Amino acid sequence: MKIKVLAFGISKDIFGSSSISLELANDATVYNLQYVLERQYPRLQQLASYMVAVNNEYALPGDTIHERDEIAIIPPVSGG
Amino acid sequence: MKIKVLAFGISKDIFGSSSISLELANDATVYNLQYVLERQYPRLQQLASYMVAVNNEYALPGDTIHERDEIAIIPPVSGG
Amino acid sequence: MSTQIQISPTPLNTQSCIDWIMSPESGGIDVFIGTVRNTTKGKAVLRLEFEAYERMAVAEINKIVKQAFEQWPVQKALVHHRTGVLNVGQVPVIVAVSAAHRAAAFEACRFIIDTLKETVPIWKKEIFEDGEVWVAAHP
Amino acid sequence: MSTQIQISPTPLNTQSCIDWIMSPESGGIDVFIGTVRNTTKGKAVLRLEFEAYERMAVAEINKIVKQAFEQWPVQKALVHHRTGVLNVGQVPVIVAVSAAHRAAAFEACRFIIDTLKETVPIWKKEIFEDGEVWVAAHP
Repeated sequence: MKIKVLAFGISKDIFGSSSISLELANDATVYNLQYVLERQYPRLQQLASYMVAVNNEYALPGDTIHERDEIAIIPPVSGG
Repeated sequence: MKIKVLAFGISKDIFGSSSISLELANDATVYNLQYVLERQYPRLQQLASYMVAVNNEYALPGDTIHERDEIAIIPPVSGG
Repeated sequence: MSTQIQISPTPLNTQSCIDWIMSPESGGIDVFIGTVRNTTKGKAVLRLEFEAYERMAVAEINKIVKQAFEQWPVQKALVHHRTGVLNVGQVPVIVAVSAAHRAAAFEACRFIIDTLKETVPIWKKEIFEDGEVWVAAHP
Repeated sequence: MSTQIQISPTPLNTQSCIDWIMSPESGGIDVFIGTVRNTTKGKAVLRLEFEAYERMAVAEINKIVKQAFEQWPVQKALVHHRTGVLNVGQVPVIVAVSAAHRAAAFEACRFIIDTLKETVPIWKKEIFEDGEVWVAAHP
């Protein structure tokens, strides 16, 4: 399946774009997504940490991703 | 010596005035002042507590009162 | 140590307090606004009346603010207290503290209002439909 | 549970936040105002840029505010967060909480801003004379 990944803050700089498209297996997990992204964008691994959000909620590595889910990369937050 | 005692809040109601004059011995202490006041105004003893201020500072029972000191009765405070 | 302490019968102005407390060195400002509540212990309050022993109250607030500056790395502190008759919803007190970091602003602001309520010679009378009472006067 | 949560690029208005949070049921209001500080770790800051994942940020702030209402007897809570470019002295965030008694207002306000800074997807870039950096991005 093809999924779209939103990027914010430094992850937008790393991707060079505010969203990218990725090809993932149909039963892919958040962990699988991170593996693919980190191979393609090694600078992600240099972050202090980062989370993945699925449909506006923080997701766990084992969570499954479905087509049309809204996926976002959440680098360390620093609002306020 | 003759001293003037300022009253605020409920102590003003008890004295029926925002200040009263008292005759005290020349070496009188805060404790002596309280004794005289409480005989003259027994309702002072029904307060939850009260303090005496001398020259804008909380005073202790043993502190000596001098002529022309600014004396005030401070019933339980409730500002804010 | 930059402070502004006022006790006055004129209505308090929140915006001018905030304008005074803000500065380019600050990262966080905490503002406490006391307001006149329409009930106390379940009983309807019509209005409050505040009386202050002004000279001593200013001196005591100065002491509290000085202690706050000694205990926390704060930049500015403001205390405005109103006297006279206040209706429900009106503001008897504003405390504002600015600091480089928010923890100091929160803790110093809380310390100032908590201590003010314990030691500063200001008195509040609650006025009800059927009478009035000096708060905390009796056991 | 009365809440007002906004994320927007328009300048924040402290007075309108305070007007909204005040009510006849309240006795105490705590307001936290974040401001852009002119230095960070001793280095001069020219300006800040804030970016938000708005939908999720609003959802996360809602969760935090809901937790605050569960933990403390508070009446109203407001969170306004700014996005875009802010100069020194400008206000990126306002948190305001009203309650019958001040302890709840202070504690809930502090909880909301502390948790917001940990979990809400908003990012800050510091812009210096000689470069810029996304805050907290790297170890």
